[in-house]
Parts: sequence; structure tokens; C-alpha cells
Amino acid sequence: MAQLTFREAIARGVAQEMRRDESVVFLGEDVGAAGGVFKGTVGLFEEFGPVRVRDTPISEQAILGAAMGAAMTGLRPIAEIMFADFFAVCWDIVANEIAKSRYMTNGQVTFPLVIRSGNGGGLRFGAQHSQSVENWAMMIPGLKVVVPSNATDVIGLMAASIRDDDPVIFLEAKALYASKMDVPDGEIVDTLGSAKVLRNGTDATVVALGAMVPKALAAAEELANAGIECTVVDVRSLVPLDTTTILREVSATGRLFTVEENPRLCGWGGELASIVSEEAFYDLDGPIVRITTPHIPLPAADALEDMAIPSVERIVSTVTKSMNS
Amino acid sequence: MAQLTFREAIARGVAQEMRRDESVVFLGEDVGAAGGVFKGTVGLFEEFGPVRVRDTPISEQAILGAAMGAAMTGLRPIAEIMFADFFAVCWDIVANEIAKSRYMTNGQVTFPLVIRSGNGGGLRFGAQHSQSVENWAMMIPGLKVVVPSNATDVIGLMAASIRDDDPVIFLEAKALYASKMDVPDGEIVDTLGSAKVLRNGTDATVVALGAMVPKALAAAEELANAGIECTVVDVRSLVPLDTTTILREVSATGRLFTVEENPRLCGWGGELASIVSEEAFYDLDGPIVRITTPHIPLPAADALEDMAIPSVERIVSTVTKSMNS
Amino acid sequence: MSGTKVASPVVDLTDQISLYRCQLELRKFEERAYDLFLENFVKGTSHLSIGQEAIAAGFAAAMRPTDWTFATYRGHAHTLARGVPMTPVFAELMGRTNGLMAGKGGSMHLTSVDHGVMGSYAIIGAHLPIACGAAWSAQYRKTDQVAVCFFGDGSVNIGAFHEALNFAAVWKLPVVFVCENNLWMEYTRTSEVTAVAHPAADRASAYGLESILIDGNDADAVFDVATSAIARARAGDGPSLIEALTYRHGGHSRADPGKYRPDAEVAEWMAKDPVPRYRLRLLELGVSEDELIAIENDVIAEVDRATEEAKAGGIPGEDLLMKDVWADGSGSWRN
Amino acid sequence: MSGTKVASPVVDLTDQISLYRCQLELRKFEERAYDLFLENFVKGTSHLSIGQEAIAAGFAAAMRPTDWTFATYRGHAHTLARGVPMTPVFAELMGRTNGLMAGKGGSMHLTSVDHGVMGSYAIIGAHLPIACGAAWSAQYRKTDQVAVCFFGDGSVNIGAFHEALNFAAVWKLPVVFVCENNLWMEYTRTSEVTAVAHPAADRASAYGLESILIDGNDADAVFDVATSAIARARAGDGPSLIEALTYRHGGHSRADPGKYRPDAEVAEWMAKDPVPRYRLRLLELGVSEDELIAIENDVIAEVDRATEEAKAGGIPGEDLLMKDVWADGSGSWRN
Ligand SMILES: Cc1ncc(C[n+]2csc(CCOP(=O)(O)OP(=O)(O)O)c2C)c(N)n1
Ligand SMILES: Cc1ncc(C[n+]2csc(CCOP(=O)(O)OP(=O)(O)O)c2C)c(N)n1
Ligand SMILES: [Mg+2]
Ligand SMILES: [Mg+2]
Repeated sequence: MAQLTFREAIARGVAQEMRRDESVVFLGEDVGAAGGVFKGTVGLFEEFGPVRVRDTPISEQAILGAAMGAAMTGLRPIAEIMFADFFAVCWDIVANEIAKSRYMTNGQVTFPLVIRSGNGGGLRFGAQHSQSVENWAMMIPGLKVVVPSNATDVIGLMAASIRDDDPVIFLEAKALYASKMDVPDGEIVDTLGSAKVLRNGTDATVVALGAMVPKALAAAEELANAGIECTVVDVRSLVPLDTTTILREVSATGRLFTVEENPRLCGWGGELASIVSEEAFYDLDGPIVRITTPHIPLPAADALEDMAIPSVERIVSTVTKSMNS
Repeated sequence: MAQLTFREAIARGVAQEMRRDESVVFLGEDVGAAGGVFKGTVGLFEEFGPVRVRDTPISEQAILGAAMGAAMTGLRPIAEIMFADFFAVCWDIVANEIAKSRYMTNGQVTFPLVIRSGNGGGLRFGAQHSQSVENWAMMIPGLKVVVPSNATDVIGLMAASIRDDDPVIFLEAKALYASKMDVPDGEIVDTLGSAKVLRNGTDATVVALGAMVPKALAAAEELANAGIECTVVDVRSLVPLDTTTILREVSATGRLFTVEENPRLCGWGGELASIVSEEAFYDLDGPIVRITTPHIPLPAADALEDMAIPSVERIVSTVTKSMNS
Repeated sequence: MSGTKVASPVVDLTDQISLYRCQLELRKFEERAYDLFLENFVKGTSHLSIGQEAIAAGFAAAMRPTDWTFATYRGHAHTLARGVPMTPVFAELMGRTNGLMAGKGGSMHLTSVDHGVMGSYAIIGAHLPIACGAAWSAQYRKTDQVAVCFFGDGSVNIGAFHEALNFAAVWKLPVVFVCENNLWMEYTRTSEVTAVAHPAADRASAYGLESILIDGNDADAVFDVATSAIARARAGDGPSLIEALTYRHGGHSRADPGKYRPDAEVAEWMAKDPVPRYRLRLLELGVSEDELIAIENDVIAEVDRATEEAKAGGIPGEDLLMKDVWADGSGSWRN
Repeated sequence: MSGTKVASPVVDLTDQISLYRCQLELRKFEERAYDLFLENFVKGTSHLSIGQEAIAAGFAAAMRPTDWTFATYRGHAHTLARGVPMTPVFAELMGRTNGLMAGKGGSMHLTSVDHGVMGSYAIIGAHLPIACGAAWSAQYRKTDQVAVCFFGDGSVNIGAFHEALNFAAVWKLPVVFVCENNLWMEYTRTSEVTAVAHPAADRASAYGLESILIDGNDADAVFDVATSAIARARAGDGPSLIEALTYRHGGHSRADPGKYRPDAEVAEWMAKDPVPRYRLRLLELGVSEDELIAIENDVIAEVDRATEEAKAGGIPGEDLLMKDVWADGSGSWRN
């Protein structure tokens, strides 16, 4: 056991796999000697050298194009897109090329690659450096989407993503980078497509992702004090999606609340709502309620950003109000 | 009244507004003398000349950047992105710049612009030229999203989009370009954010968009023959979204079916499902069912593409099965 | 063609006969593809290389079987030139189960990994960075492979071109970029929307590269420059950017008659048609008319046979629809 | 600085005193911004222009009030140089209601349409095409306005740069592109990832433009080149691309100490600090020490006052949160 920050866990997960497999290579802006802008790659350059850990120009299309071409010819690249907002400048390579080429070629090519990126708000970086883009990726057939909520999961899910033969968009909540936890020693390998039930309750099921998970847990504690017992589910990967666990837990309590950092429209919570309202309709005891950032660009000022992103208080009050009405 | 194709309606709508307002300008690839790859701009170059209708290099970021910069300094540009799939190469300008700048500047700048694009499948163009990207845009706060389903609506909604002071993503179903209808003479101006009830039924509400609208109507006819009476709603604009009409119509029948051309995950139907299952939960008599393209890249072969995109038969069988179970 | 390098043929006669046969195969294939389109056997779109065959043939002849081709939607010729049989290509255009990708990709996405054809890409510019990635993989794994990436003159104004060229130069990647300058984009003349006269050659210096402009309608000249650029890449000396002047005889795609082009321009380029031109050269070099006619008959027979084989293919079904979204072969996003 | 154009000052002494004052204001503002960051008054990030003031000052002096500035996240200096008062800029950094955008944009998005500051953009490259659009609007409306667009040396490798330069050249747009070459991206030296020695100047020819390289730490040289490029744009002769050599004294952003840079390099550039250098020039031209001290005191007083005014601003509330997503002032996507 060692205390590790979320950001240290990234480097540990990547290093674990780079040691095991020579074909794992790493590229991105300032990822080498500088150790990454968020310090997520500290130590990799020193251990694996400049041939395996390469700095790039500010050319996100080239970065992801290079990752794609390398993946289809025998490497297992990990590419960093510094802020997830920058996916917008290379979305063609992600959505049109990487995601579709396996299918279009009837399986002739395979893309074992990981694109990791700092995602979401909370750091007062403003609208162009704070977006939660998990749904951009979820929306595109052919992409796996992984969003860990704690350091141990970071390592295990990173390892699973690197070992996976499909392209994985690995989104790290920037708001969690400094969070710490005790992490087991030794190799950690997790499974994609497995949601985790973090808390059991009888009244409502709260499903959360990434930085919203600790908030959902804290809210569940407060709600319990007020007599509302919630199950809390950490989705962990949007694709593949563990609908089995989610449907089971929603059916058990009869109520679904989602906690989403994304702006409202077309968030993953809407997808869950549609799955649940089709497949578990008769188990529902009341409305499905989504707790999201409003459908606005994220403001920079701390006071405004705190109002925008779902807070523990908002989760508590929304669940309370809905359960009591 | 004149019979007009969907594609002719585009040029008519644009011309109507260009005649009225000198600040309306048009740019895109092959839009000038060539009249557009889909012949959606035939006659504009001849009538308005090369200063108002300009051909561009193959530089989608420059096209939309130019539209944005022009819009914030007094023009009302209309930009063509030839195939909607190409939004991926200029997504930053759309999602990070155009959509957010008004909010970020606290309203100092305004973006009266329209980006029109050929959207969706049915023409056997394969995965990179057939996507339905309406949800890419719906997901981004700050963008309006308009998807007409017939020639008259094309003219009226185009005029409304051009007159609107916000950026509008105007998506034209390629599968409808050749469709014809009688269109009233004279100026036509419609309203954004108004869904249309195209058919009234008592058993179920079928909500459709773009190229799925005629299919939903045809399916409703077949279903009526089998004794299932459907209300059919044409969403017409995803943002602003006419939730009033949709909630009213779903509450009236107690059942919601969506017909979406998009691949399943995070489609607008999921958003509707979440709105309805929160706000009209107690009016629902049965599961919400989404009829979508499966979550796969679109195949090129005609046989495969026809299987992928929702068909009249699939709508009929899905509704029948769900209503009878 | 001022500024154009003159070919100094290093090929011997056997190779030249192969080059002729290859160009002829591409020509006859494309002509048949056009017929099939008119007969409604080809349902989607297709972009023919008629007039541009010397480039595909010349490069393919200079490449090793292990080298990689990256092509655009105008990719039939590049695919066939690498040795992919005609039948699966015709069948792919027709959307049949015996298609190169069982109909899932279509004309614009021809791919045959077995032949080093790493895909045809339909979004302008995208495959240039992807070719960099393959080249990086060769560099990292020390396999001596080279990636050759073809694109059009209109594609040189898109961002991905710029990023890929700089990236390849900085990482000294074994990749050869080939701009097939056929003067036109879809219906717009590239010179009307491009700040320099030679879209690729005039931009090489922006990436520290030599400016290379060749006659793309002369298969020997193409072979020559391809050989040296590929050798340079294989030696670890980094990328090249080649601009090959050529012309498409027909329209941009499908049934486009290409009427926007001045008659004189079309006539000028028809006179430079690479196929009869190369045939004449072979005659001058002493190859007999009979030998050439034998080749021609052979190629036509091959096209006929492949057409029939392709037409005999099945119609793809539900099993294929949901197959191979994911590496496990499945199409499922949930458990 | 070989290849660098030497300034032939066309400015008179009054203008030069203004140029000094402007540079000093930028310097003192940024120093205070840094302090405020360390004191946790500035919550997000901020990117200072300390060391690069001559460029902002020189260009602003050459622009008409109706001309437009497009800046990056490193945009405080460009915003202030156009005449935006310090108070709303400080307040924006602090996220207050009296901020330039009421706190909604933050340090990286300073915009003041009233002063022709058409925005600061935080995605590398994006604002180059946008500046083209403003220039197009000026061209179409025949308003004689010019757009000036600033960006860094590292930004020259992104696709949007390439598209914008070609587009501006082909449409002959009244836009001036200014590359502030401070040698570094975030923590990586630009030369390590760029195929040419001068990221902008060595690429001008790829867009049919003249190669222009200037000493960006000499406000007179900047003013000079700015004046001619803006005049050229206004005359309808199209865009220019200018590379101005400079250096940031501090780290990339926030509390980055910039330790990755060799001491000797930092020392070399500190010796070329534009502010003391310009002060010396004024003394040589006969301006008195007293006059300069008076200016300096005045500027410091202005910074102090603005700091206090900014701190007195309110904390934004729910009304602002949902305001101005849409042109009708609302934040609602539904009825
Ligand atoms: C990003 C993008 N923009 C536009 C298109 C539409 N398009 C397809 S081919 C083409 C013309 C390309 O011209 P060029 O590069 O000269 O190649 P050619 O077709 O002449 O071989 C265009 C504009 C596209 N496929 N991708
Ligand atoms: C598309 C994109 N990629 C990466 C970044 C992160 N980033 C911000 S500033 C910067 C360095 C830019 O260097 P340069 O252009 O030289 O400007 P400078 O900061 O030196 O003024 C990077 C990589 C970004 N904002 N946008
Ligand atoms: Mg061309
Ligand atoms: Mg720099």
C-alpha cells in the first residue's frame, strides 16, 4: 500500500504496461522531460527514454494520426491530448478515422491505442479548457470510453485500456488530479465495462461518473442522515456500458438519478434514462431525474463555475425534493 | 404553388434572404459557378455574383472561422460544409469558438450565421460521408440545430435561421434532396423551436426528425391499418426544442417512440426519453422505445445500409411489438 | 512543362513492360467501373483515376511488398497497382460479400492489408498524419518499411497536410508524400484557391524539404523519383514531398461529365495520356506490336472475368452488419 | 540577430514617450497580476507577457481605433494596449462582476469590442481563421478596417495556421498575422518540433508572402513594420506574416518558474528587456530622467488604483450564470 495521487496513478499505470510490453509507446505535447502539463507522465521519460516517450509539435491531428497509423502497424500507442477540449481540433482523426476504420475494412485493421486527456472543470480555466467531453466520444460508434474516479481505478483501467485491442478514450477528471488514496502495491489490471456499486441503498439509485462520483458518495451520506438511502453506482466506462449492473440497481430501488458533469443535452444520463425507461419501465416508482451542468458554456469565475457544476448540495436537494414529491 | 425539390428549396430560401439583406453572404467549396455538389446553391452565383457567393479552398476551419469573424463584425454569413461528416475537421471552430464566444464575452459579440450541410445516409456513400451529426451539435451549448423534413420547411426554416441572431447548424438530409412537394409562392418565414404535429392518434406518439419523418408517417399509415393510431411529431429543431408540444403529445397517448437516423448512443431520442421520463412520468402507460440506427459506423453496401437505417418496416414492427406486449 | 524534372530511366525493358501492363490494367478496370456505374451495378459514388495511372503504376513498381500505401477516395488505381486482384475490388464497388471489405467500406475505402494497402480515406487530408504513424512504427520497430501517401492538389490547403508534413520532417519519418496535381478539385480549379502556383512543390521549403516537381504522366519519371524518395526514406533520411503533374480525363466522381473544364485544356492533356504515350515508348524501344496486343487482350480478358466473378458475389446480410465494430468481432456496446 | 530588419524609426518623440508609457503599463500590470495570483486573488490560470511588451505596444500604436485585435490566452498586454482600462481586466482575472466580461471569460478570453479587442482565444490556432473573417467583413463592407492577429511560435505547426494563411492570401484579406517568437511553447523549445528555423518567416513563401523577421523587443521596429503591414492591408494589397523575436521573462503560465530554460539564454534575453532598453533610448533622445520617473510613478499609481477598484467588485451570481448563451440574453434551450 502506498498513498498515491490520481496524477501519480496515471504514470504508474502507464509505466506498468510499458515495462511489460515494448510495443507500448507514448506521445504528446510536453510529455517528455517536462513530465506533462498536469504532471501525469512524471518519470516516464527518465525510465523509458526519448524513443518511447516523445514530445510532439502542437499538432493534435498529427499526434492522433501518428497514434492511429502506429496502432494499425504493430504498436500500442498512448497519446496525450492535453485538455479534452482540444479533441475538437483533431476530432476527424478520432471520430471519422480511428473509430470507423476497423468496421469499414471488415476487420482488417485493429487499433490498440489509448488517448488520455485531462477532462472537465473545477479549475477555473474557463469554457475552452473545462469541458466534459465523454459524451462526444460515447456518441461515436467504434470508441471505448473510460472515466475513472479514483487512483486505484486509474491504474487498473489504464492497464486494461492499454491491453484492449480497441481504441480507448481515457478521460481523467482534472478536478481529481490532486486527490489521494491508498493504492495496493504490485500489478493492477481492471476490466472495462464493469460499473461498480460503491454504496447500497434501498430508496434510490444514484449513478455518477468521474469527478461526480465522490460528490455522489458525499451526497448519499447526507441523504442517509435525512433518511433517504441511496445506492451509488460508478459507471467507470461508458463504452462498453455495464447495463446489467445499472438496470439491476435501478430496478432494486425503483428510482434513478444521474449525476453528470456535462452540459445537459445528449449527456450519457439521457442514454441511461432511455435504457431504463425502455427496459426497466415497470420497475420504476417515480421519475428519472438528471442532475447536470446546465446547458451553458462553463464560466471561468470560481463563484460561477461552482454554481454550474453539480455540487453535493444540489444532489442532496434534488434527490430530496424528488423523493418527497 | 410550384413543385419544388428539397434541394431547390435551399437555394430559394437562401435567395429570398439574400435579396432582402445585403449583409447575407455565402461561402463554401464549389458553391459558386458549380452550384454546389448537391446542387443546393444553383442560381445564387448568377444572381448575387462572386462577391456575395464565394468559392473557398478545401479548408473547413478557414471557412467557418471566416464565417465566425464576419458574423461578429456585421455580416450574416451562410457557410456550406459539403458533407456533415466534415464538421469533424472544423469542430473546434464550431464547438469551442462559435458556440461559446457570446457567453464568454458576456454578450459582447453575436453570431448571426448559418452553417448548412448535407447530413445522413441513404446514398451508399459509406461511413465517412453518411453520418447524422445533429447530436454532435445538440450536445454543444450555444448552437441552434435545425433539421427540416420537407421543401416548404426548408425555405421557412432557412429564412428563420438566417434572421436568427444565433449560430444555426442547418442540416439537410441528403436522402431528401430529390424529394418534391408543392410549395406556396412568395416569402416564407417559419419559426425555430416549433415542432409540428403531422398526424393525430390516440395510442402512441412517434417523434421523428429529418429523413425519418416521411418514414414515420408511412409507418403510422400502416399501423393505423393494423389498428394502432399514432400521433406523429416532426421535431424540426433540436435546439431550441419544443418540449411543450412533445410533452403534450406524449402525455396524450401515454407512449413515446423516437425514430432517429443517428447511431444509438447519446442520440436526441435519449434526451427526449429523459425529459419525458422526468416530466411526464405519471402519464406514461408503457416503456419509451427508441428506433435508431444501431451503434455502428454506416456500411456502404446498399443492402447493409438499408438494414442499418430505420425503415418503415422496422418502425411498424417495433411499435406493434411494443404496443402488444 | 517548365521546372519539371526529366526522367532518366533506370528501369530495364521487362520492368517497362510490366509498367505498361499495370497502367493498362488500371485504365481498363476504371473504364469497366464506369460502365458498371452507368448500369447501376455500382450504387454509391466512385472516383476514377483515368489519366493518372502512371503515378500509381510507377510508385507501386518502386515499392517493396512490405511497404505501405495510403490513398484517397480516388484509390482504385493505387489499390490495384499494389497487386490486389480485380475481382474483390469490383465486388466492393458493387457491395457484395466477395468485396474486398465485404461491401462495408465501398469504393472510397479500399483497403487490403495483405498487399500493404493500408486504406483509402475519404476525408481530405486525414491520411497524411496516419501515414506518419505507420512510418513511425517502421522507424521504431526498425523494419525498413516505407509509407507512401497519395493525395490531390486541392488537399494541400487543409490543416492536416501542414501538421503531417512538419511532423514527418521533425521526426525524420520514412514517409513519401505524393501530390497528384490534376489541376482541379471537384468543380473548382485549385489555382483559384491556392496562394502558390505549385500547391506542393512551392511549399516543400516550409518543411525544410526539397522542391520536387515531376511529369506525372510519364511512368518512368515517376518510377525514378519514387525510387530515390523511397531509398531516402529507407536510409533514415526522412520524408519527401513530390508533386506529380497529371490530369483526370473524366469528371470528379460518378457521372460528372467535367464540363467546367475548357475544351483546349482537356485536349492538351488527352494528348499527354500516359497509356498511349507509354505504349509508343515501348514500340520505340523495340517491343513488338504483337506483344503489346497480346498484353492488351489479356488485360481485357482479366477485366471481363473479374467483372463476372464480382457480379456472382452474394448480398451481405445482418451477420456482416453487426460484425467487426470491435476487435473481438462483435458489434455490441453493452453487456 | 542576423536577418533581422533594422528599425528606421518614423515615430516622433511624443509618440515614443507614449510607446514607453504603454510598455510600462503592460509591464506593471503583469507584475501585479502575478502578485495577485500568488495571493490567490486570481483563481484560474494566467499567461503573462512580461518581456514581450514591445510587440503589443508597437502594434497598438500603429492601429486605428476601428481596427481589430485578435489575441491568444496570452492576451492581457494586447487588450490593455488597445486602451482597455486596467480595472475591468484585473477584475476579470479575479472573477468579479466588474470584470471585462463579468468573470464569465477569465484571463484567457479577454474581449472588449468597444476597443476593437475582438477576443482572446485559448485554443491554439483558432483565431487566425476568425481574424480572416473579420477582415473579410471589412473588405466586403469597404470599411478600411484591418484585423491584426497575434500568436506564438509554437502555434505555427497547427492546421488552422496553414488554412488561415492560404485563405487570407487567396482572398487578399486585410489581415496582419504576427508571430511572437519567444522560442518556447509551454515547456518545450519550439525549434525541437519545427522543421524550419524561423517558424513563421521561413513559411511566408508557402503563401506567396514576403518573409519578415523583426526584433520584437524594439518597440520602434515593431511600430515600423506594423505601420507598413497595416497600410498594405488597408490599401487592399492583402495579408502579411510577421515574425517578431522576443522572450518571455517568466514561465509559461501561473506559477511555472520556467526552470527548463538555460540560465545563459534567460540572461541573454534579460539584457534585451524591451522596457529598460526603450527607457535608455528615450534618455539618449533627450527625455529627462525626471519626466520618465513621473511617468513611472503615474503608472504605478494607476496599477494600484485599478487593483483596489477591481478587488471591490462583486461576486457574480445565478443571474449571470444563465445569461447570454443566446442573443436574446437568455440561457434556455427549450420552451
Ligand atoms: C475535409 C473534406 N472537405 C471536402 C471534401 C469533399 N471533397 C472530396 S474530393 C474533393 C476535391 C479534392 O481535390 P484534390 O485534392 O485535388 O483531389 P482529386 O479529387 O483531384 O484527386 C473535395 C472537396 C472532403 N472529402 N473532405
Ligand atoms: C490546440 C491546442 N493545443 C495545445 C494547447 C495547450 N497550449 C497552450 S499554450 C501552448 C504553447 C503555445 O506556445 P506558443 O504558440 O509559442 O505561444 P506562447 O505561449 O509562447 O505565447 C500550448 C501547447 C492549446 N491551448 N491548444
Ligand atoms: Mg485534384
Ligand atoms: Mg512561444
